[in-house]
Amino acid sequence: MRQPENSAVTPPVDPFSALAADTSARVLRNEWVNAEYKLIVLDAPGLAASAEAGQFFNIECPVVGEDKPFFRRPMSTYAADAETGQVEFLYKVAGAGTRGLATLLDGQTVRILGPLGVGFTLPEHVRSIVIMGRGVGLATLAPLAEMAHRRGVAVTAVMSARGPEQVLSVDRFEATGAAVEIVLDSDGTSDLANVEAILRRLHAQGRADGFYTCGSNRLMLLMKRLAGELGIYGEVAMEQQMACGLGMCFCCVRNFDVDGETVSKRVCWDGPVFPLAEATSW
Amino acid sequence: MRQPENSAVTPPVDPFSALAADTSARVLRNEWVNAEYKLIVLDAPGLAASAEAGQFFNIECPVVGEDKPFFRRPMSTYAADAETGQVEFLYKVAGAGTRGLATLLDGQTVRILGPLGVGFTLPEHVRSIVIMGRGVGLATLAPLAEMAHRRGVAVTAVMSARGPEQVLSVDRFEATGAAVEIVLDSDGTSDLANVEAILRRLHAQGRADGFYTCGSNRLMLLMKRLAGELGIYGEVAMEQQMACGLGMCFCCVRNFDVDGETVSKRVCWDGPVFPLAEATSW
Amino acid sequence: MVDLSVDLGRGLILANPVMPASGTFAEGLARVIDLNGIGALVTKTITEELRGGNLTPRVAEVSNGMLNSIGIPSKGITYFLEHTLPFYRQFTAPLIVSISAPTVDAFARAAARLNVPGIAGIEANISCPNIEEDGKAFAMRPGTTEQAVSAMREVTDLPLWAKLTPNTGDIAAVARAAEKAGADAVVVANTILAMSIDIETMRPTLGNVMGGLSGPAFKPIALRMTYQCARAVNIPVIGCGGIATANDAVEYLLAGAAAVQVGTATFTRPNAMNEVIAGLTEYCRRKGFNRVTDLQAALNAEMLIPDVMEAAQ
Amino acid sequence: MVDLSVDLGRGLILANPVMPASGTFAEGLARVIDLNGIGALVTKTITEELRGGNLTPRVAEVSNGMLNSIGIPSKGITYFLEHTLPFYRQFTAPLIVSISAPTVDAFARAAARLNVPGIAGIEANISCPNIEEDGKAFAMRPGTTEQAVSAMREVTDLPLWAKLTPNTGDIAAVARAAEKAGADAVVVANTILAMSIDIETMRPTLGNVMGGLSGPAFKPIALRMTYQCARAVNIPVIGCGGIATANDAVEYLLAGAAAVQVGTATFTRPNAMNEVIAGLTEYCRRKGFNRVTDLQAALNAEMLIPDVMEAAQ
Ligand SMILES: Cc1cc2nc3c(=O)[nH]c(=O)nc-3n(C[C@H](O)[C@H](O)[C@H](O)COP(=O)(O)OP(=O)(O)OC[C@H]3O[C@@H](n4cnc5c(N)ncnc54)[C@H](O)[C@@H]3O)c2cc1C
Ligand SMILES: Cc1cc2nc3c(=O)[nH]c(=O)nc-3n(C[C@H](O)[C@H](O)[C@H](O)COP(=O)(O)OP(=O)(O)OC[C@H]3O[C@@H](n4cnc5c(N)ncnc54)[C@H](O)[C@@H]3O)c2cc1C
Ligand SMILES: Cc1cc2nc3c(=O)[nH]c(=O)nc-3n(C[C@H](O)[C@H](O)[C@H](O)COP(=O)(O)O)c2cc1C
Ligand SMILES: Cc1cc2nc3c(=O)[nH]c(=O)nc-3n(C[C@H](O)[C@H](O)[C@H](O)COP(=O)(O)O)c2cc1C
Ligand code: FES
Ligand code: FES
Repeated sequence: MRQPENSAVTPPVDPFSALAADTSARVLRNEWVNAEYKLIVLDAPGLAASAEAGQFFNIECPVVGEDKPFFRRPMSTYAADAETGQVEFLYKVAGAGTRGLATLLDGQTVRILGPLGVGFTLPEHVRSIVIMGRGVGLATLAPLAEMAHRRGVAVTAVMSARGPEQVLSVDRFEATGAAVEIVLDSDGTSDLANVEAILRRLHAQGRADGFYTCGSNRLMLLMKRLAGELGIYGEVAMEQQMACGLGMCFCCVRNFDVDGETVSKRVCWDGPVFPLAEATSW
Repeated sequence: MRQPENSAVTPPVDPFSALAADTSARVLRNEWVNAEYKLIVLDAPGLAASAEAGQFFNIECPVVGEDKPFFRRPMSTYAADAETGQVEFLYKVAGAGTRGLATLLDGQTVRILGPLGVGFTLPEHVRSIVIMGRGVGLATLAPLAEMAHRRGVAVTAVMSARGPEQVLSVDRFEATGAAVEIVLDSDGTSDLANVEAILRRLHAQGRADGFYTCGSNRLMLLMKRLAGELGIYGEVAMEQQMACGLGMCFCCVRNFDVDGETVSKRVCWDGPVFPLAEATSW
Repeated sequence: MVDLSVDLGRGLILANPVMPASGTFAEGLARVIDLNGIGALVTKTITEELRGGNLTPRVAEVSNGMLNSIGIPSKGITYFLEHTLPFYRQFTAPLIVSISAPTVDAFARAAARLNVPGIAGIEANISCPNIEEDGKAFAMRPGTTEQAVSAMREVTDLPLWAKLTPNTGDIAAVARAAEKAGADAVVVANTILAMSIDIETMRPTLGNVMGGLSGPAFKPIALRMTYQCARAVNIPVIGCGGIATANDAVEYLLAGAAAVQVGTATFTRPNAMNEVIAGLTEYCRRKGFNRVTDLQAALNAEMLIPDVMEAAQ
Repeated sequence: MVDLSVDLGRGLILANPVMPASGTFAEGLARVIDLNGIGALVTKTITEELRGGNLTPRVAEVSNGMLNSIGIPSKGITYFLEHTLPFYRQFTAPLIVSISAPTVDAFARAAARLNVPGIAGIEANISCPNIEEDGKAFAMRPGTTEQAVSAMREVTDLPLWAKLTPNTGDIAAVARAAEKAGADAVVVANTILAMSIDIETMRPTLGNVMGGLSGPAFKPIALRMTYQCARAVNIPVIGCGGIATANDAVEYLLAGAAAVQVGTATFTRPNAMNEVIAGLTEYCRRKGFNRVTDLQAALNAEMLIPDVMEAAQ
């Protein structure tokens, strides 16, 4: 029954090996890429640098003046290179936490917990994918384009933004050989009807046997509808407020539609990448 | 009876004039004077610079890393010059607050509330005083020597310390023309019997019609006993933990002996300088 | 122009909803700020009899807050009327006198003595031990609250506020008891009992072992209690606990408070009350409220679900 | 060598006095730290039936702490025994399963189902609403506490802990009721009900309006309650609330706790429990304690005065 006796001082049977680490990372660069976004490059060797596309980190943001972030802030891996030991995040300076993050100077350290969560997958049958994102969602998707490239999967990136200044990481996508299509609010090309036409065209051209999206509820719903109609495999990277990032606190739940049933899942643990077919509006 | 009607929107009758201010002071210098003490020189014009000997300030110490002082920290005026607008504090780096204070760099600002409390007095009949202090108590007493000098009152300073390095502000005392006697633990001269002998000698020489002390309970008790025996007027500057510094919270009370009765007084409001005759051991 | 005035009942109208919390304010503040700018003045609690207060140390710092075990040192009501009251008569802001007593009768006796010019209202600090009930504070239970407030109500026509303790399992019930007994307002809340230990000396940091927590750390608890009380009673609720900025005060007003008290913040920023008043005006202007009283009904309640005591678990 | 082991009664001996607080720990932590170093493992509260949990947002930041209104999403005991328990069987640290139920009988039914290998003890989260008593939490009152604990005691020989709520006026009385009913230990305490409001959206920050405060801001309150309970009962008290560092844990042990739980701190520092364990050893060594249990009697009590509920005012 209960086993208090043997429960005390026995040493661990297997030596412990971690899958994620709370790394004290050193800032190499922390620069503005446009008026709202900064790119931070960290020296974070070990497990951190093994992060895969779609995985994220939970970042301890510094206390600065009246900004006293208590929780860590989740951020997608913008780049991780196991060889150089470098990890990068592209982030929008929004509230207390990201304002604090933005103050970090070269040489300072920051604790990053990760890699966390389930990243993107490229099933065998998928040979040519469409990656569609908006805003900071593009940061999450850039490593996917590189992963696809390494696996010989063709990529078309449909990048949505308010105006030309808000289109992030075109170069990252182009460097992988991805075909890039930019749609903007400023010239009306980002409207749903036009985007739908683009997606249907790509599908007709045989360039869309996978849909991947992040950063916009509207675009996600569009892709989900088309994926359903056209029988395309799809994945979406989700956001939700987080505390632990490790599946422990259950604060980051969202509802998913699993075979017609509404199921609550933890974005940090079951995701942040989910089957597009299961996603519901947020 | 009650007067709710007229209590609302009437403008103040007299224009308000403050007696103390919460000054945002600019750091001019913040330097180590020995291994434990720092001197901070502030640009703090206005009321702050009018502080008199024995008055103090309540200082907002910065939050630095794990050091998160919630209360302000009381510090005696080490110097205040209404003409230059400069205010100085000599402080021992001890706990969270003073460690924070010690990190302030030239050009940064710090809020100092003051001048606060009741300072030293030199009654008419007092023509020749003995100032005896130990440790940081000497910081509190230095401005008294200058005040005495301005009033033509002769000063003998008996300065007690562990060793020669801990004797603070000898130059300040000497610049006023005070006779300085140094007693040390390291050579045994600071022991009570010897100090008592010095005080009796000074009295016999007519150099002690006032006793002033700060910084040591032991020395205070000695002076109090001799003052009683020899009929000498005396004052002591006291310390006690403070929150408001303005007589509002009643945390800084000590017991005093007023005509044989034990009376509780607020150190920040009724003092920090008290008649030696009323002081009790702390 | 934003109208900051608030009506706290029985004819007591304040120019603005900001006042000091009892025990965190005294004559000394007049050396630093203009007291006429404040909505009302609230004295440290006084008692009929002379009292000494607790052992030192009486305060300690904790994470984003403080503990105090000042107790209620008091020179008695006679001294107050003769020596302290005249000082406050020079100010236009109405004076609220905080009183405390160890028995129901003593509360009534104390209240009766305050029917004098210059006193605009009474705040009954019923968060103090009731010696007739094992030393439990009056405000820990509805019954003893009702007794104490009723007894005072019988002897005074002054505005009468009951200051509640957070050290109770059901503060809304206590607020309802105070209302029923004739209180014109409830003040929510006094400090919550807490403790800290110096691990070097291995002693409690307070001479009294335990003491009351106040300051920002306490705010979410007192705000919750303010919200619960505002929904439970029809008299004004005066919110108190951890208010240091105008934003904090706005939270309380949105939670349903009619006015607020600023306590501990004045120790660390003597100008805190004035900053709160200025910031409130600015907030109302920015959000388009013409009257500060409009905030009381502005909480976006569309998804409010029934008030469950244990929402937390 | 400092002996960190603690005896929590009924044969349950932990290698060290540090464990996670329920709801702040799950399988995920094993990805980051070695769970075998921890004194015990405590699960998120489970219920017999399936439950969904509360609306989002479920957490909010406050000054030096957090609010949560997670609720108790649960896949049920059957799922737990089949899918979760096997995971924990790989660790040597004893597993404590936290359970909750809406009625006394349901508590007993749940407890009875845990007499299975791999479960070393039960923590009864009685800080949850009792649907037979107006939704008031069992642990708000001694009577309902005694009923729930007695019912569980009858059906299990496992170590049985009662986790108390701070949302009560007299936690020492509740702890005594738990002891009387046969609890082997009390855990002090669950989160305290609190609230915050987003002044821009003018909405409560939590979907559930109110939620529980935890983290450093809560520490002085939970420490006081731990001290009160430790003086009131003879069974071990497990301290919980705002522990983030070894120094915090030392405060609890000096206040009389036999062991401690680390909650919120693990969210911001996943290695917090290990740091607490290492720091405890170091503190004992520095202060000359051979056994961590010696801390329980080390509070310098020479000036301790009687325990007054309202020491604060
Ligand atoms: C898995 C994941 C990956 C993300 N990757 C990126 C990224 O690569 N770049 C980027 O700029 N942003 C990313 N975000 C969003 C980012 O976490 C928020 O912008 C950030 O938390 C805002 O914090 P703040 O202090 O600036 O804002 P505040 O408004 O002060 O935050 C208050 C609270 O709300 C939470 N919060 C606010 N906005 C969001 C949001 N959009 N998602 C989740 N929590 C939020 C904060 O974490 C905090 O708990 C990601 C979110 C998730 C969940
Ligand atoms: C009127 C007055 C004048 C003073 N003048 C000077 C001075 O000129 N130079 C100087 O170095 N020190 C002076 N002190 C003492 C100084 O206030 C303390 O050294 C300082 O508060 C310690 O703070 P800390 O954060 O370093 O220590 P901590 O130990 O972290 O302080 C913890 C708490 O205890 C209080 N405290 C600790 N020591 C003292 C003390 N000796 N007196 C009062 N409160 C204390 C702190 O203010 C704080 O509230 C004076 C004290 C008073 C009351
Ligand atoms: C030092 C101190 C003394 C206090 N004295 C009293 C008192 O005499 N009477 C009273 O009703 N409340 C007293 N209080 C409680 C405050 O009025 C207030 O209710 C509490 O501090 C919460 O508000 P705050 O967080 O803004 O300080 C005192 C609080 C402090 C910090
Ligand atoms: C997100 C979260 C979820 C919690 N869930 C539970 C729970 O399911 N059961 C329980 O008994 N306590 C629960 N608690 C309370 C904690 O176990 C603990 O009592 C409380 O958080 C105080 O400790 P801390 O300040 O160290 O977090 C939860 C706390 C948090 C923050
Ligand atoms: S953030 Fe804690 S469970 Fe997802
Ligand atoms: S420090 Fe507040 S009364 Fe002296």
